[in-house]
Amino acid sequence: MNMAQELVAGATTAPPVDPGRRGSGRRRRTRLLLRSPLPLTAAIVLVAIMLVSLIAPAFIADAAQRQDLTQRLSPPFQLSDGFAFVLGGDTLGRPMLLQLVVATKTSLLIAALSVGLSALVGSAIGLISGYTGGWVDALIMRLSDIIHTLPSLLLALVILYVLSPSITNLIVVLALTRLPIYMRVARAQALEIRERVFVEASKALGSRPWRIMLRDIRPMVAPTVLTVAMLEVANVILQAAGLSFLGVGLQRPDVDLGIMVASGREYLSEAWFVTFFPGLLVVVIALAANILSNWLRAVDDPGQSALFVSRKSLRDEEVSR
Amino acid sequence: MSPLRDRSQPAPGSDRVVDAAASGTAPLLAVRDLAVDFATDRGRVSAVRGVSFTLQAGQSLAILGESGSGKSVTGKALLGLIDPPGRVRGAIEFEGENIVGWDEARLNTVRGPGVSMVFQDSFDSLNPVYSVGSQVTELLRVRQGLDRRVARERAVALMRQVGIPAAEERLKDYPHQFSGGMRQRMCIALAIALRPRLLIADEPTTALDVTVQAGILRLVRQLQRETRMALIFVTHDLAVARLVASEVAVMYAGRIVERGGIDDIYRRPAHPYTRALLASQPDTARSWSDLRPIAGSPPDKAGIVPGCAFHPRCPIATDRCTTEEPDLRALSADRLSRCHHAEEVLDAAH
Amino acid sequence: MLSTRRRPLAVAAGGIAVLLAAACSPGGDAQAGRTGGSAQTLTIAIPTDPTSLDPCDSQAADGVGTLRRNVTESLTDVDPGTGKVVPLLALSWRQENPTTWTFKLRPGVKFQDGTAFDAKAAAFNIKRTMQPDLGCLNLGNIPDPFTATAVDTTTLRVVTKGPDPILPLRIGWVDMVSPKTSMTAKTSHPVGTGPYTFVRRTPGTDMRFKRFDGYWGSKPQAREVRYVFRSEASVRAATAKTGEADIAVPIALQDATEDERTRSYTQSRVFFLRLDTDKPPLNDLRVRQAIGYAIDKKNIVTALMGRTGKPTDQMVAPTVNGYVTGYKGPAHDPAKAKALIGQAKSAGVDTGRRIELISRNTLFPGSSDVLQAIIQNLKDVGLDIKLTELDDNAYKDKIHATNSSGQPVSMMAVSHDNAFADASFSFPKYLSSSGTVSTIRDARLDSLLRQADVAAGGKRAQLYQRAARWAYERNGAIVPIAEQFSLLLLSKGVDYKPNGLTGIELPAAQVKLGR
Amino acid sequence: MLIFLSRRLVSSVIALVGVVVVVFFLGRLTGSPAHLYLPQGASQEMADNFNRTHGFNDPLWQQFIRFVGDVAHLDFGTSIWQQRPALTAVTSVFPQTLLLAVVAMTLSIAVAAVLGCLAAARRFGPVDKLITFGSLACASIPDFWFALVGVLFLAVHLGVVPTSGQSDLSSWILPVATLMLAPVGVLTQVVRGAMIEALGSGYVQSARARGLAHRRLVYRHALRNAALPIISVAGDRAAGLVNGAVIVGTVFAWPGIGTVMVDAVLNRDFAVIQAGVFVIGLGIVLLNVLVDLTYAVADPRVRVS
Repeated sequence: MNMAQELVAGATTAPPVDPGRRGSGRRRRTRLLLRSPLPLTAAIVLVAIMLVSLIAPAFIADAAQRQDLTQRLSPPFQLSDGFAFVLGGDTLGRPMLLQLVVATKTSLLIAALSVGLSALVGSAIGLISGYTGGWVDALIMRLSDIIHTLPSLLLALVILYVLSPSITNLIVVLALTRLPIYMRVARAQALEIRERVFVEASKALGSRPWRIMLRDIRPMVAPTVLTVAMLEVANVILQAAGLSFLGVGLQRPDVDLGIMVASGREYLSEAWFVTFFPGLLVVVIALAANILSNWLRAVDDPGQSALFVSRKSLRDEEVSR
Repeated sequence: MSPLRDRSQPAPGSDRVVDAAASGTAPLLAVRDLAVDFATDRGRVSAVRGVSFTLQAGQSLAILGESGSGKSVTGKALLGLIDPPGRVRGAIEFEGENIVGWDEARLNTVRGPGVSMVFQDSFDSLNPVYSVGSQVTELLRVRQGLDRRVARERAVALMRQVGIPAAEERLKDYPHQFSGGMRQRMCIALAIALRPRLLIADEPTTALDVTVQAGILRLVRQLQRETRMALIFVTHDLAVARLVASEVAVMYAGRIVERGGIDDIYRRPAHPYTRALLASQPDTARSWSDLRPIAGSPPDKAGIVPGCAFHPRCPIATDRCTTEEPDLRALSADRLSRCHHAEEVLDAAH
Repeated sequence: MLSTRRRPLAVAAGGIAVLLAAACSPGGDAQAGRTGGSAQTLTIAIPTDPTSLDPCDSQAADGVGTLRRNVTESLTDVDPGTGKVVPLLALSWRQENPTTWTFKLRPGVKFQDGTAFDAKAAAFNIKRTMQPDLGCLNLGNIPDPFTATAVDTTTLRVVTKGPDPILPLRIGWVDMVSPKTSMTAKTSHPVGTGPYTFVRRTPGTDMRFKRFDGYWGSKPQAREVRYVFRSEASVRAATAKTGEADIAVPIALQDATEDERTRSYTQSRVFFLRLDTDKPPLNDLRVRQAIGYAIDKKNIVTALMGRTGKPTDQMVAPTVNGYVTGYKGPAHDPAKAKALIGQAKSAGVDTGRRIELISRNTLFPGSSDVLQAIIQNLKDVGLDIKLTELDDNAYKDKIHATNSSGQPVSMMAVSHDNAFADASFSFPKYLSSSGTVSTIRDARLDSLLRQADVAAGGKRAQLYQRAARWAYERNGAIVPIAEQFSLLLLSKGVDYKPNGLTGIELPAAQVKLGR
Repeated sequence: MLIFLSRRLVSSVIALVGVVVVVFFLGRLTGSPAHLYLPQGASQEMADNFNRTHGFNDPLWQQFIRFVGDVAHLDFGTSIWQQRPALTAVTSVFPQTLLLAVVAMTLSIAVAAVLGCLAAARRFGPVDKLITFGSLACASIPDFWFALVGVLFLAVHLGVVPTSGQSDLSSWILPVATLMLAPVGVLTQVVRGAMIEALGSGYVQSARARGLAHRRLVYRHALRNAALPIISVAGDRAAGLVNGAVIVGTVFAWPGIGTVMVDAVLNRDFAVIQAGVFVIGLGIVLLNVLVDLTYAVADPRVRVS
């Protein structure tokens, strides 16, 4: 991380969240969400996609994988072959709609797990780094530099060729390449909070460092990390798609949106829908996640990027200025 | 008072009495029924609810109030600095022209040579990425068309005028290289660079050490006398106001609650709020027992109480105060108070 | 916030306009690279940068020939029409005795660096290619190295270890480079006797040849040949559609045009599965046979491979002498497959064990879909198959790891070509106990192959066909799926008739540029 | 400032060497690429020979020591695939990537600056919402997909740009647009946020109180301050451009580090992978120094501290 980023980290990547207002903040957010049409739509879309993709695959997994070569590349928007084929059939005559549902589940799962993993590990390392300081900090930050310096796609490419592609490896690789983000955010927050009085007080009372970290600092860092993680979901889905494109993503018959877009691309001119629908779904999910996380940042940091906050929902802070 | 009422008609108790009192020469500034409100997610919130006053050239007025009383908003409104979602109604007549509703370009003819402003936070008021010298010369070159050399000389002169030592060398320095007091002097230099006829100072000393405060206040007063500009000094500190202003308007919940000569009010407040304000300030309290914070919390702008806005915190509030909003009444030729019990308060001060 | 105003909008709009203008204005050398070029340049879009530029690696041409017949030539060549060996740098040859051959070389041939091509140079090249330290890929087609000596400037004597009736064909895999080339290190700047001189390769971008004026034969039309590397299949096809390239080769089925600009050609290539034979459940013949019955070749190949595939029951194409005319393999019969598996199961074979189906990403366009369809068939008869697609390196490691005990039971998807149409380039590797990629250990087969290897003509073909029949009927480790055809796309006005050799050599001289 | 920079430079280079070491061991995990470079049916003798020539059969620690020794004088070994020094193989194409990246980033910043300022000036209005939505959409599109649709539409159907390869100016349009996708999306948001903050700041307010024109406030006072986060995010995004270069290289066969690295991975050309990682890493380290310097130029507070 360079000096410039350190200076603006608070402003651009890691909006400070006032930890004291978490409880009331959640209620306030809900209230604000109900008033902001775009983020609300994004939230509804995301929740709907999540629900469908979590519940439905239990019933349709077999039907989704069932090949029927007579339905190969059958065009979309025709109900004659049943509702499952409303979005057409893929290159092996599997129903696109059902494939999409199953793929979405995998994509979301991969995104959630890898984001969760990197957020957990990254922020833990960042916390330790920031709290401990000194040479440990320097070492860990250089480590972060190492990972950050390497273009994530190349790193993933090299690793996946070594490990051979599988869902687990994919999750681990995606988590690894996103690690530095959380390390930095958590570290920056920990550095700041460390200086606050109550940690000093804790220290004076003889608490062990890990206790301080766990009990005092972690709850304050968590909201920021969560906000960043939300933004990362979109990135990870996109990155997984990129890896599928380069041929090191999932292995069929496992299917995620990335591999659908990637393998359908060969039929772009012949059967546009094979790559279009999964591509569209990636865009919709990423966009919804982006809008929501953007909005979350806006709510937590109103002066900065109050984006979808309507004029009406401007906060009264502005009034007293 | 409901926001609805604010919108539909001029607020009651507007300060026309003062207009009458000042109607000799044409005033430099005449504010009539100034109301400022903001749209929020909890509906419209009124920050200023019908403020009227006039100011003669060379006169100095302190606007006194707690944070949230609307005093800063009033100051900004005078410069046309209220943006959406804020809304300004009423009239602000500067040298006979109502500037409310003017567009930016037209306002810019007044800003600077007409009205200028010094803000509370000197660090925030100076652009951190330009040297102070370039900020002064930019202003002089853009607004007065001076060439580089003349602008520079004039900048040095200005800096000397506001008491910055080694002005010539410091031209190249950046805001963060200045101490708080020096920075505020720079802000003042910028504010007076175009020789404004009215200077609005919005708590210019609040962020400063007490020792530095005095210097700034002396400077402001001295400049005001030398240049014969009018001064509106926004503050929450009556003692500070006394050093620079001859008149004072006390604001509470978006309205002027008391107005008069500063020494007069300092000695004999005619509103319970003013009295409480005086008692809460260490340097005006006569003994430890006098020094006490004002009970209760400042009014919530979103929900103004019926009757006198101050009544929930007022020690002498009566039933009448909870239902009927008092007008700003003239107690004497130069004394106004918005209290049903103004006379009692006044008498109690003796 | 400041109230809104026109000015920033105007400035912004102006900015966008400038950007667009900058992006759209044509450059100084506009159009220079647009078309494949004037009549002077032949541009061919191929998938990848050749792994090696040493002519002794030319067999690994990754499905498209570049150097052979353009930069380098060999002593002999094959007539793609008749499959007969024809003279190239050698004018004639004679078998002196079962292990000795004499080649009469073409006089007056010069390498592009000016060195004369003579018997010494030819001997140098044979020695170079046989050199184990060099690790030439073409050695894959020369199982038993032979030696050569120059008798005089135009006479070359070649001695083989054992009798090799197809030596004149086999020697075609020795591409002749200038004797100035290093004997111990592979070259990345090949110098041959062909009609084009290698100019340069820009890794990842393109490779250029220019016409060699000292060529012994007739001058080809194109003054320059440029190969551009387009790994994305649809983009590769698009280059020929837009005329940026004169030929895009190969192209995927879905990118083919309906007109005669799309041409198909065979590489005598067959797609088959190679099964493990040493691990359950594939160590049981019934299970292996069941796989043959389970796969609905006809349906899968027709639907997914279209004109690029034809169901086949044999592991070589009809052009190859080991092809058994009229042979019919197991027809699609899932019931029979289930029955066979049932028998195996009741005989104690663990038929439920998961079998890995190993393939590589670039096996052929759309291979992933075909394999998934095959897996579906196999699942339907009760086998548990998992697809693993590897990159070339890992795939090659796996295909060489035959019957290794540490590996899970697997079958490999193989796409095997035999452009020279002799079964000896296919069968020994895949069917004999000593075959480098063979999972079969069968003494009868070994002996048949050994006999065939030293036989010639009709006898050779007959022996190979017996071996093939034996392997298909008695062993079942090879499950043929489809004979493959490749497609290439010509740009408007370009003419080229692909043939059985296109996969390893695409002589620029055979391409007619209309412009 | 100089001490800070040099210390950062030194530690970054140490980190970089660490990266190369990690990549070294990672590469060795895949084993020898003998089968890739040797004929089908190569004898064990040939494989041993190959391994001996390329040093793959020495104990790992010996390979490593030799490797470290070579890297110490910037010798990354010879590319098995290209048969030339690995560092040359990388440095010969790196400028291409650099040029593409610089063009894409410059345009991204310009577009983002225009759009972001526009959105900030029209905060909450329909223009703002459109720009914000559009920029978020930009950041949500898979780049390879965009690239392929671009080829199909602009090159094949309309024929206004070539499908692939590097030729005249029009061949730059699609690769540059593909690379710009994500940075424009993110930077527009950053510019907008930074401009809103800057325009709402005290110094703009006080400059406005002195009657300076709106244009001057936006372009002289606010933009210069807003440039700080833009610079740092743009610097951060530059590393991501290499990812984009891989995609652009694959789809458009654009010459550069992307294709060379992918080919090197596919060909198990460890020397090139290591050299590539080193050069890319070094490039990013230098870029960070450049960002720091730019930051110092833009912000006097950094310069002094």
